[in-house]
Amino acid sequence: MSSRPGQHLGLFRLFFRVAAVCILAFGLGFPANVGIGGSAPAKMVWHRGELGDPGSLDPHKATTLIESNILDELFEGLVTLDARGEIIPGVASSWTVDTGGTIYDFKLRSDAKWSNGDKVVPEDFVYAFRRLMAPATGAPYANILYTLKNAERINKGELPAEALGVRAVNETTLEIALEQPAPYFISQLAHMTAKPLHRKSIEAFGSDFVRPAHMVANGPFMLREFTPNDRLVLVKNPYYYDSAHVALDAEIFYSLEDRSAALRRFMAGEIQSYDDVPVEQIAFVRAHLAEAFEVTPNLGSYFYAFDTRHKPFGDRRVRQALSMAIDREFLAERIWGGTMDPGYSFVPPGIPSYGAPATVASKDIDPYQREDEAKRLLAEAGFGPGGKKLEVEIRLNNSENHRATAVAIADMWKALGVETRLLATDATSHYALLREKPAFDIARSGWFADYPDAQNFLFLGQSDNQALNAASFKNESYDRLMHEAQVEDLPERRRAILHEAEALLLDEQPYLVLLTYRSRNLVSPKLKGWEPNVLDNHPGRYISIAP
Amino acid sequence: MDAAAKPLLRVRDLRVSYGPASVVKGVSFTLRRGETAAIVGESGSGKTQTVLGALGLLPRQAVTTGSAIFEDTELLALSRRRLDALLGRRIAMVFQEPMSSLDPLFTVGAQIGAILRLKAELSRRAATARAKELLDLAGIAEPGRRVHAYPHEMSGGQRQRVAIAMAIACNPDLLIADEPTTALDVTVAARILELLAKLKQSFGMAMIFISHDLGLVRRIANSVHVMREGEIIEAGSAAEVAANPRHEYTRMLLAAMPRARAHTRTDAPVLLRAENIGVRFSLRGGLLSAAREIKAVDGVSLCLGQGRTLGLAGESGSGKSTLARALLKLVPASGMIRFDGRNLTRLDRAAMRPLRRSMQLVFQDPYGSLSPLMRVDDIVTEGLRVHEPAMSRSARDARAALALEEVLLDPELRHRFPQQLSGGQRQRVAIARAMILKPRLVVLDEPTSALDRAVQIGILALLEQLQDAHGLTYVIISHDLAVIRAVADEIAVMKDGRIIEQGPAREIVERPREPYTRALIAAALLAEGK
Amino acid sequence: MNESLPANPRRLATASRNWPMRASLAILGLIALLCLIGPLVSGHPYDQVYRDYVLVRPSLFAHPDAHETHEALEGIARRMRVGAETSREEGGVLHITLSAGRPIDPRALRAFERSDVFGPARIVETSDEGRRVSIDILLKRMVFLFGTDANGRDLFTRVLIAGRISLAVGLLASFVALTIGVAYGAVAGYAGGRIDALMMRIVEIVYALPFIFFVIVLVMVFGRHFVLIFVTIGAVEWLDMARIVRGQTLSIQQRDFVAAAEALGASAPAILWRHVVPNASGTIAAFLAVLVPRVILLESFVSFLGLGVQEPLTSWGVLVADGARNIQGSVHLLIFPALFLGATLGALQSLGDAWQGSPGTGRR
Amino acid sequence: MLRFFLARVATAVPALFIIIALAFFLMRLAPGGPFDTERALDPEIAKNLRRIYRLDLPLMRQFWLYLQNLAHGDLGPSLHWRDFTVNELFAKALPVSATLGAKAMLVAIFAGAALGLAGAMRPGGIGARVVDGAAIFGIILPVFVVAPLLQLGFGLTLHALPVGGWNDGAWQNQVLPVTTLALPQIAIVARLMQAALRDALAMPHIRTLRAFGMPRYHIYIHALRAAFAPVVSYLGLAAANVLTGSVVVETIFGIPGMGRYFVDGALGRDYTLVMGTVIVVAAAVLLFNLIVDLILAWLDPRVRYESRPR
Repeated sequence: MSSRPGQHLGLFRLFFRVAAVCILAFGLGFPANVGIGGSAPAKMVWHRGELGDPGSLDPHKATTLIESNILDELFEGLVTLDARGEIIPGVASSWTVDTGGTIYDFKLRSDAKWSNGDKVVPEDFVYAFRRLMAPATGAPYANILYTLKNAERINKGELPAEALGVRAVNETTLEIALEQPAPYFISQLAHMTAKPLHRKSIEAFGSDFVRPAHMVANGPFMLREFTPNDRLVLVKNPYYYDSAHVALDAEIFYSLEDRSAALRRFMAGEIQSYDDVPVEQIAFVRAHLAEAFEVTPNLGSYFYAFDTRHKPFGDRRVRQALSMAIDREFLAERIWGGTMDPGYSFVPPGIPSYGAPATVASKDIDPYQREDEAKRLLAEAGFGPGGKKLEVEIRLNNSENHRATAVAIADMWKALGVETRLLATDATSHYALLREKPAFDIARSGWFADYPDAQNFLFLGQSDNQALNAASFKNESYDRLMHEAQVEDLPERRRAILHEAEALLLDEQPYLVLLTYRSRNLVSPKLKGWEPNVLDNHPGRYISIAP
Repeated sequence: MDAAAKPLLRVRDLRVSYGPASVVKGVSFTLRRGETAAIVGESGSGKTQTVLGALGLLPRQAVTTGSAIFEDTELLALSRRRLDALLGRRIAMVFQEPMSSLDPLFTVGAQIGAILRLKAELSRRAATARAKELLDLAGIAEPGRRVHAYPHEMSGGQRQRVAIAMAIACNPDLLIADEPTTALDVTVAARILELLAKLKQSFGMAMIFISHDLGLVRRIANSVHVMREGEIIEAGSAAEVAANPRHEYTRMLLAAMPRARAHTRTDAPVLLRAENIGVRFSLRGGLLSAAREIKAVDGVSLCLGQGRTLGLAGESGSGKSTLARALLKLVPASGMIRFDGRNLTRLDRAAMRPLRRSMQLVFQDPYGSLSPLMRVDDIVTEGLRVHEPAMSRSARDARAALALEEVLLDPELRHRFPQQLSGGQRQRVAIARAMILKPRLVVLDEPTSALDRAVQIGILALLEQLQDAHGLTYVIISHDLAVIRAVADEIAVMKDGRIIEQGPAREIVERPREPYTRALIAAALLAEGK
Repeated sequence: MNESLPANPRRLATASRNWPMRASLAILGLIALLCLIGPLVSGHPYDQVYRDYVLVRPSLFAHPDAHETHEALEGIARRMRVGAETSREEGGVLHITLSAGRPIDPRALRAFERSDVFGPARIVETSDEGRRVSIDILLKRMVFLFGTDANGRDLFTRVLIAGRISLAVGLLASFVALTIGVAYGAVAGYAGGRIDALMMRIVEIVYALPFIFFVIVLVMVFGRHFVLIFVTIGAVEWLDMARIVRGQTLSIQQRDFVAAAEALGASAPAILWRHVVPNASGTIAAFLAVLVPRVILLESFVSFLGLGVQEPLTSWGVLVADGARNIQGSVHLLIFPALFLGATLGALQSLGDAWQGSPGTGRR
Repeated sequence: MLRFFLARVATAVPALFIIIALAFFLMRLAPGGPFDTERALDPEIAKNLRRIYRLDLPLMRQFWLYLQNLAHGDLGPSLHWRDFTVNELFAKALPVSATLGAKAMLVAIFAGAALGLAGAMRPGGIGARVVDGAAIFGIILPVFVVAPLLQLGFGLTLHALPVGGWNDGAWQNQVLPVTTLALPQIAIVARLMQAALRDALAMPHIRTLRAFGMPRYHIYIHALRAAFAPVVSYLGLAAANVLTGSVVVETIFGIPGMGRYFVDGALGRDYTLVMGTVIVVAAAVLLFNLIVDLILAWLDPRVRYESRPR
């Protein structure tokens, strides 16, 4: 380390040597460009951009829509969805229900196979459902299938998993017993929690069974590679019973968090679809990418929850007044660029078993009359000229669109003399707020259907729904109606009861319905077989790519 | 004309200017082979600018005109490349600051070797061998080992020797020495001067010697050129100029220190007594390296009567300044200190505060001891703020004016910043700051070292006058025995943290016992030309 | 003793170097003035939503143009459920005939007042039993110099309001950093020894703590009030300041005037306050000129993460981050805030440079 | 030298411990938990989940357990990427980030040093002005503006390079992210280099070299060596700056690096993931500073004799 005479030249040389080595390393550090998809020499590949990554590929640990979409590709339940999002038979070729509506018998297809060639047997479902309910699994969405007999008590550790109302009658028949009749049960079976699992691989690899090397799937695709934040590669499952009709050789999911960057990648042709469009750029997209822009109604509601436990929002008149003053068309058209529908009902339109939902009473009144009425209601409640000034704080999770919506609403409420503050927090803090429910004024929220049934929306107003009733709404007649609907097995009667419940909910306005979601997709015209649908689910099974 | 008579360097009407400001205003001189020419002047007189200008070494902004002919070559007309070929080989320089004129990042061997390889075109191996020889010639012990040392591992004197070794590496015809000894201790300076004289002789070089010290240069120079404000005001042979200075400025440069005055009182009551004072500095070690300890002051005892002056002599690093600060309890020290009968040993900072006004300190560097951001009146009255916080602003102002008058400064100066004052004025301000509290003991740490001789004399006179007026007791610290001899009643000589000799001033000066003391005295006399 | 350069040329060199300093100061002053006064005279409140003017392009001309008038009229007619039949414009007044299958309630005309395009409507003539109404209506005139944002708010006003916030964050966060840093650094440097070592160790540890983490967590924990944002940023940025001040303190402490003050009996805080801090002020100021732009950029980074100031307030960071997302669609959303941000940062930067180069403040 | 090195390493360990503790408890101060997602969980199920992930234990106990696992090199399971442990995630992400960061730094050092050298050679000349101008531009443009601009320019307009993605690190995919990351650093390094070189060229020992008529390149070698110290000192800081930039770059270019874990982990309350990133980054910063110190010590012999530089 000590210098010797003549070191300066040495230093000079050293400098260049370091430079040379660095440049060399720089060059070598860039491996040769291997084709997209790594080692798989795939011919027809669907490059799908998604807003996020799956947190887990274990159907019992998954929670998000993206996870659900991927799991639908990997696993097939008793029923499955077609390209339009409608329920079709999956592993079960047919089923029967007993007269009480609580015992279902499913006949499994004989050609259903796992990706290692094993047959899919009823026992696979029994195993999966028991695992779902076992407390040790910690399945976050186990409660979706609390419809199964004894499920809730098993999940809470009060009964052993074997007590679950699911059993294999024989090699091809699965019997499922329900706690009580549930008209929506079949649609629940399309949910990701109702997938079969390959017992042997789980027992061999434990929680590692989700790794590409270990995973045994029974869906149209199987897992080849997963690098978080990078890509997830699915390849065609040769053992899938319908594989002859699966055109794609592979699907690659890219997690693209930055919507604008994703749009640029789509425009560059690096991805063929993306499941979101930055709202501020809708106009640009409509102008330049009209043929690739798909907007479809979605089973989702966008609403604000009032804290009904406290003044002044415990007062129905205040809630109604605030609701009346909102120009939902402006929100939908201008703020959301027409990618949302004005929301006048709590249950979004598009649920076949429910028909057209009820709507807010003030929907058809002229705007100026609504405004007068709102002022009158507020005055009655003691606010406005001569009374107190109504001050409102909207809590929202951070995103430009939520922010813009709240800003516009604040401006609309200004006309009523209401002063509005916004408080945006990071998403986790916001969801923690909705869960813990400290005293607040108004909190942004929303709901997407787990399964296409009105009950899956209306239960948000049930007072016993601790987790999800963000408004803390408590209304005995509403609870009674919901209970009646639960046990009613005549579809017509049930629909009428639910309609009555929704009308009550819309009159009470614990939730200020603003918008109905529509899904925004960028879909390359080359992508064939992509059908818009309310669930925004697009199975690769039906997709092919034009050259 | 024979070679010896032919001028080696002829400078004619050399002018250097920076924009409108001219710093050298038509300097002319001639240097013959083997001769030494001295350029003398105070700082800022343009001596260095003259030489650097002639060699094209000034920064870009500088405009140099006139003529500088080296042998037959006009230096000012040379291209950079041809000039570079001349520099280092035929003309070499030694600079003032041995600390910074060597590159701290390279070994001295590497630096000498580079010159040998690039200038004398020696091979790497030959250069290393020659570097060792040169270090040996320059009087560095163990050159074989020292060749691998970094500059910071060497003392100031050694570094200057390295710089000299670099300068003589190519056997130049002309050596320019720019204040080569100013930054060094007197004893070291004397040896460097000897070395230069010896090398000049054996290499047959001509030399330009730049210095502010006329007393010093007349010993070694053939001719002397006195510079002031960019002009040569007096020139002639060294002996002539020294013996018959024509210009008043030259006379001032030559002025000698006043002789010691005879203090008669020896029975004065004791004001300060220190016993077995020790100061240690520990160099903090890392986690794994043990802390090292340096004894800066080691078992010093002294005793000083009221109204008397103690001179502390010694070279830099001998611990005099540390001792002074220890006496004032500004650094933690072991041992016992009594001031005016009070034992200070156990007093803490707060308890010391009231005593502070009786004991004051004046520093060497008038540039560093005055806060550059405060006006003179704020500086002078700082002690009043501490000790008489109730005093009104106008009363303070009046006191500041008085204090400045007492140190013979125009009271109007109190509204200025230190940068606007000359060195001597600044030192007077520093003295005023100490005096405003009417102290009884004043420690003067090299109060005159940074000043020109004439100013030194004025300051010493002022100190004496103040002492007589207020019955002050002084501890005066200097490396220059001439200064100490001029004012001290008693002298203590310090070396390596210890007092090696102590006694009445006259006795020490006239009959020094220690060889070290003798060397100090010799150096002081050399400067005075005795 | 020989200074290689006499005093004069040095001053000369700085005089010629002074113009960037002056230009920077002028730019900063202009921007600050605009931000202070602009929102008051722009004619648009910063949080006013013009529903009819969403994402309007920047222009010097007044709105509405014919197309916008038509669009707005259509919209109102649709909402009133009437047909707007003929219309002609005359000196900023529009003549419209409304017709419907039922009598038109005059109250419905309020819709015109509510819009951002029209002023109050006056009924000229009612015919056909109230099913046909002719009205005169005044057109409003608005100028959106920089266009409007996705909410239909005037970008000019918002850029200036954002400037207030950004400059405030820059100055206040730097002030927080300055206060903590100077106090911490000066105390550490002056105390020396073990205390200094310990204090500097703490700085080193906080240094290694990734500051994004720090900022995110602090913003999450303390909410997003804009005061808290600059406190948070200041709390992160004081480290460099502490180091620099400590270094300065160490070297200033060596200087004799500090020892002189000690000899005079001045107390430690007095010495720090009267001698150490003022003499370090040049370096501190030079660093501050670097720190302020850094803080503004940091705020914009926090905004990129979506943790910036709350609506309806905004900052340049928020606007630039939004604009960068919109770069393809509405480039004006990026250009104007970026211009202001860039000019400010650039001016501060060159101010810092000029400062560092001038005598007596930075290096000597 | 060895002692110096060991001393630095020895002091880094407690520093790292304090950072871990600080991060651990700070993170728990943030409202919400890892299971607060869009769809609120059933309270019973949430409780069950907390038990499974041991989040129901007293905080001190959790910390102790975490430290125990850490001692075995186990950073724990990720709470968001529930199929992976943090170690597994980092095994893939760290090389990506390190590659990007290292390349950006190299580009910054060489391009910055070259620009700085050009600027310092002729102060006031065109080179210096270009450096000044470019540097200011590089510093004031936020990364999240540069990145979309590059995507638009090189990806969409010129079709020369991919707009995003990592593609197993193919060089085409690295060019834009590396450029984006390096730009501000180039600017800073160039300015530092220029200033340091100017200072170095004004030092007395350089004047000595001039006075000896040494060739220009020789003078520059001496000046460069002196000027490297401030540039090298900055590199420790630059490592942290590059990390900040990489958060943005990875998000916009869709690159599977550490930066996104950092932000996503913190925002999603993925405690183990955040702790992992903090530890890795803190260790990297400490390591980098150590390397910088070693380089400084190597560059400047005076430092070697002091136990603590700076």
